Amino acid sequence: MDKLPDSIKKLFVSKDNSDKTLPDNLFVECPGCQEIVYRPKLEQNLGVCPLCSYHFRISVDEWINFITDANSFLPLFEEIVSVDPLNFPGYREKLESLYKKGLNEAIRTGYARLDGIKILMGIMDSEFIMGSMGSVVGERVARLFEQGMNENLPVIIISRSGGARMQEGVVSLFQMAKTSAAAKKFSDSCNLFISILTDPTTGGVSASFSFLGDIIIAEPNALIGFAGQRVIEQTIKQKLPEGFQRAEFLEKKGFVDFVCDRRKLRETLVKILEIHRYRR
Amino acid sequence: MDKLPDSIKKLFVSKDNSDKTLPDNLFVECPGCQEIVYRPKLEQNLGVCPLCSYHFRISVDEWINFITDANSFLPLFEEIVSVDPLNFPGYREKLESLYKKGLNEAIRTGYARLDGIKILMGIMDSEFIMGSMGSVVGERVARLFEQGMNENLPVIIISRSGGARMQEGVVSLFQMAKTSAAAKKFSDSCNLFISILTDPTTGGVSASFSFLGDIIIAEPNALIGFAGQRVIEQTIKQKLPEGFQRAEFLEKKGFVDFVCDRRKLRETLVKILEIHRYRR
Amino acid sequence: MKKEKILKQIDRLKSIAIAEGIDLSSEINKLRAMLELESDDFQKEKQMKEVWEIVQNSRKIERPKPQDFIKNFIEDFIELKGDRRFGNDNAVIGGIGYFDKYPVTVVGIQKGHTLNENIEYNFGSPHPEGYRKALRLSFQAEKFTRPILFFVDTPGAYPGIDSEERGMAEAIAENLYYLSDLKTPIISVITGEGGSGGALALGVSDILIMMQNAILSVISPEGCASILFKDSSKAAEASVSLKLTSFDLLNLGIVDKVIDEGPGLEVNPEIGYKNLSEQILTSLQYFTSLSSRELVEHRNQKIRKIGYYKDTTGYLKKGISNTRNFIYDLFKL
Amino acid sequence: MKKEKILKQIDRLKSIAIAEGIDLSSEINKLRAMLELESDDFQKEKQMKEVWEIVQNSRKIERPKPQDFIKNFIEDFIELKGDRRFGNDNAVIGGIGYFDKYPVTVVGIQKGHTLNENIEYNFGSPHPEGYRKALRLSFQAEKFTRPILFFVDTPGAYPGIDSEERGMAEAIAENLYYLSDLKTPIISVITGEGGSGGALALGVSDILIMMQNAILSVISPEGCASILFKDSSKAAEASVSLKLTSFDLLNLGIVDKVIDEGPGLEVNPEIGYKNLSEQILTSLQYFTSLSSRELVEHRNQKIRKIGYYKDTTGYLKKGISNTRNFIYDLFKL
Ligand SMILES: [Zn+2]
Ligand SMILES: [Zn+2]
Repeated sequence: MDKLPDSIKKLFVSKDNSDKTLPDNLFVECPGCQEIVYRPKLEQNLGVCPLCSYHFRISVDEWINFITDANSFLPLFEEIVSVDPLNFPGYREKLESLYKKGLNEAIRTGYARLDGIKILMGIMDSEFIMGSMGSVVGERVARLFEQGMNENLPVIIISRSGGARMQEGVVSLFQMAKTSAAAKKFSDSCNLFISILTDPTTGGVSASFSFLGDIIIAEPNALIGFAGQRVIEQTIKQKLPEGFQRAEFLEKKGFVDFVCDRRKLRETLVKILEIHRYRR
Repeated sequence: MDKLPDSIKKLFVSKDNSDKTLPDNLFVECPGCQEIVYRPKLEQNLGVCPLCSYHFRISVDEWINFITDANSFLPLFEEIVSVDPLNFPGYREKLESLYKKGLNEAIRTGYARLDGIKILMGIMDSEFIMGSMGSVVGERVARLFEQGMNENLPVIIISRSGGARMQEGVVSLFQMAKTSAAAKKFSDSCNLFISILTDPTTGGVSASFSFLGDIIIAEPNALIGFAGQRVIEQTIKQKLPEGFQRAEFLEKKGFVDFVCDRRKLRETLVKILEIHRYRR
Repeated sequence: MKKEKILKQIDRLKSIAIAEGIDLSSEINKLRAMLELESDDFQKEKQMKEVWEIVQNSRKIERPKPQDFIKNFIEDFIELKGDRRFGNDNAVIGGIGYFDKYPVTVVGIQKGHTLNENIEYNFGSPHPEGYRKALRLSFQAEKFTRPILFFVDTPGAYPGIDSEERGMAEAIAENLYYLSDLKTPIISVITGEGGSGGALALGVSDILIMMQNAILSVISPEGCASILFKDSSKAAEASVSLKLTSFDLLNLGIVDKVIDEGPGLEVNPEIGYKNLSEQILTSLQYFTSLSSRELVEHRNQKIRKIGYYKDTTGYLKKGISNTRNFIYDLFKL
Repeated sequence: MKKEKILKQIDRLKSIAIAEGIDLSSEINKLRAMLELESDDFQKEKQMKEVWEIVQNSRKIERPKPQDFIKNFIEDFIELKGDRRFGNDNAVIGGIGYFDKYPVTVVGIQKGHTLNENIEYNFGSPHPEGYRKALRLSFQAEKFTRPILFFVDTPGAYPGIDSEERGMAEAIAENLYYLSDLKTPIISVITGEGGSGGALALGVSDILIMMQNAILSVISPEGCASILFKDSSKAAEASVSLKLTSFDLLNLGIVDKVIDEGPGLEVNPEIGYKNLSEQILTSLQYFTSLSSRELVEHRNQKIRKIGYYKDTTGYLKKGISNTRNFIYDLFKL
């Protein structure tokens, strides 16, 4: 990188691009291998570095494009929007500015098709207050399960969240109970819930519906856990070991069914859906 | 001990009294504190050393006397006796000599009362081929559960066994499945199974009905586990840690509900039975 | 007091206006506006002090801990240990016994009254095996249709390497999942500190009771302050925003009953014990009278309806799927 | 051959008797008795060699292991890992896929073909988390009413400190307990070494199939010999007594089907694969046609009736409860 002329350097994102989503520049420096990657190539590759397989965080729209059949995504529950039940400092302003940016809450839910198979899908959006779960996320997830139960459709949720939404206080804490209870009822209808954990899935989301999948798939190197790393370090007063709370660590510890490369995810999901007889 | 005259020493059991049951001599050396204990006093104390609370192994009759209401034990299934399905070397002779001694298989089963509460009870007998489970033990335990299910009675089993009975080969192995399946059906009838683990409970008995109690109680210092200590030492080629596979170890590891002093066992069982509404 | 100074100033201006016959009304109105502002701050300050005192009280080492409630309420208590998977968590105590004449299963989080006790109980922070023990005993209670009492007082689930290794997230999630559908009455009492998911894992219930001076929060005030104000010493300020007191949560529809503590549990627990005991008894009488189907339906409806959001359906034309701009506009209304 | 020597001796005595006209019949009879004895020994020796060869074959590193059966039989196999409690056991492989047109859940015990593989798979000896993974996947199969295939080849559950710490006994017991009542078809195949409780934990099934040269034993022949003869080198002798071959177990009513391996799986697996595949297909067709109630009842009856004992009721007078002397007398009959 340092060898490049300044005029080209400007094209790259800065190293402290902390949210790690696909940047808009034409060239990208890969946090995995530090090599320079041509952005259209990266997109062709589903946001996975062609050199080292580093998985970039991708947006909700990219998830929809990469995973579902073209034009198959039909949004549901977008009419449910956030309010500010606690009158929490700055929350209302934050919501307004996010809506202004065209974002629609920390999860998008809807119908979709995978290789023709009809499913219900939820994709969390970490751009929306770190993908935190407030009343709207809780309500949408619960409705997604209920819809799945009523229509005998499988549910696939791609999680990416910092946890419960502080700004809604205990109301948001109880969304954990609400989504988990909905997952239980859905499960009792003998339908399939595939939970996909992406970078990062922590706190109240990991400790509720995300870990209640019949099948739990994690993206390579995704950070997954309950407590935040800084909190753990402050508590135990020591550095965390290499790879701690990463997808591969969780696979070894028995908490995810497998780690799946994003480029294989679609075909894997289709296979799983077929084995569960959802192709009709 | 060494200070005693030889004439008195003869009254004591030898140190290598390996089965550790209450000896017939008038004085006993306690393996726990190495002190000399007067036998009638030990019996009054339910086979527990009054000085150090060491729990001696006691016989089936002693268990019946110590635990159940006087004259309340009514044997069941004693008509079921062993055969030698594999024509296994020495098995037939061994059985004959044990029957000659007046023993009746490695478990005794029957009705009993505890403070008036009617129960079904099984007490394993380690004097009978190390309390091993062959077809007869399997059959009696299965029938005990079935009887409990049919009459809505609680089942209490005091385990003490080296495991499956080698001399009946795979037939004895499948008694594990038979007793576990019976425990499942019994449990589905919503009746209570209290499993009491005494020294030693290992192998095929620990890996079947013994660990399937609603409530699992262990006697202090009892050896409880799946694999034998010699086998483990040979496999891992190191000495086992102090207290390994002992009752307190299992309590710490989360596998028994509590360790109970034999002198408190009866009242504890009565309390548990009452909480489960078996006093009518 | 700034407020009193302003009041004096207003009085002074009034008397001048009367004495000298001049119109000082605009000056007086300015001062009145200042006064109002000052009063808000004053109220805020007062509220902050009150809330922060509740937070501190809820954590007091003298305050009765769940194990004390168990000792006081449960007759013939028999402790049952272990998760039958990995270990016995000393931070969680569970067992069976009688509440009044009802056989019950009880699970509490233990917190110490001394440093040694706190070390033994890990300061009331359970590991995953603690929650799995609670769930094991809950299933046992279900089998024998025995009501369950949860007593909760915890700063939260323990954030350690071992906790994560053994799946804290999964453990809490499973509790929420199975408790929502458990076919026996569940009564949950927040007795002191209700710390986030670690408290919620024992909070899924038919009736959620809070002691008057207990708190329940999505995040500790200190944690919130360090995120919100980048300054954990502003915890008192954060504690107001979080709406973590029993009365806040009653108003928000999350807590079903608040128990009058009288002088405060940490001062004299007797009144609090008595009031709670009566509430538990009434609840046991009511919930044991329901069929398991009614019970689970009631519990699910209770959980299902928690949440504050706006349903903008009325404003939307049918067939419009991308509602982003609508939503933004509506939000401003 | 001693036997032939005796035969020659008999012939010699016969010719002497005829030639010399003397009665040697008592000598000849003695020799005949010796011959008969010799023949028994000969047969025994032969049988021992055969059984011991089966034991050794069942363990051969070239013999297909459960993972090979899965590779051969299961289309679109997707591996699912972990027990969701403690870890993922490499000795146990599980997942979903198709057998013919049937979606199935498959669990096998992995054994290595090389030392490195064996180290990775812990020589096919599972830890408790391996059995808990198998049970987790079995519950999942039940939820989706998907038949289960178990492929078993293990020297036994791993006897280590960690295994005991995490409750090996409890883990095996729970498998036996829940599998007995699982409401979906279970087909279990012993492909190689069926080592004791560690094999049985995946052996509770609607049909227990054994490959012709597989073994299933309550204890390893070596372990048995060291107890029985205080000499583990006498394992060959012990292996006969244990009745551990597929045909012994078919005769004993424990195994439901024995699969012809043709030249032996370790030589050429194709015939064995083909025969097993047909048997599995037939079994799937049959068991998926049963209702879950019929299925569980059939499985329970199958397990329930295993056991050899004498019911002496007929000999007893009613009201006599202490049967000890009776039993002793009866046993001698
Ligand atoms: Zn790269
Ligand atoms: Zn002693």
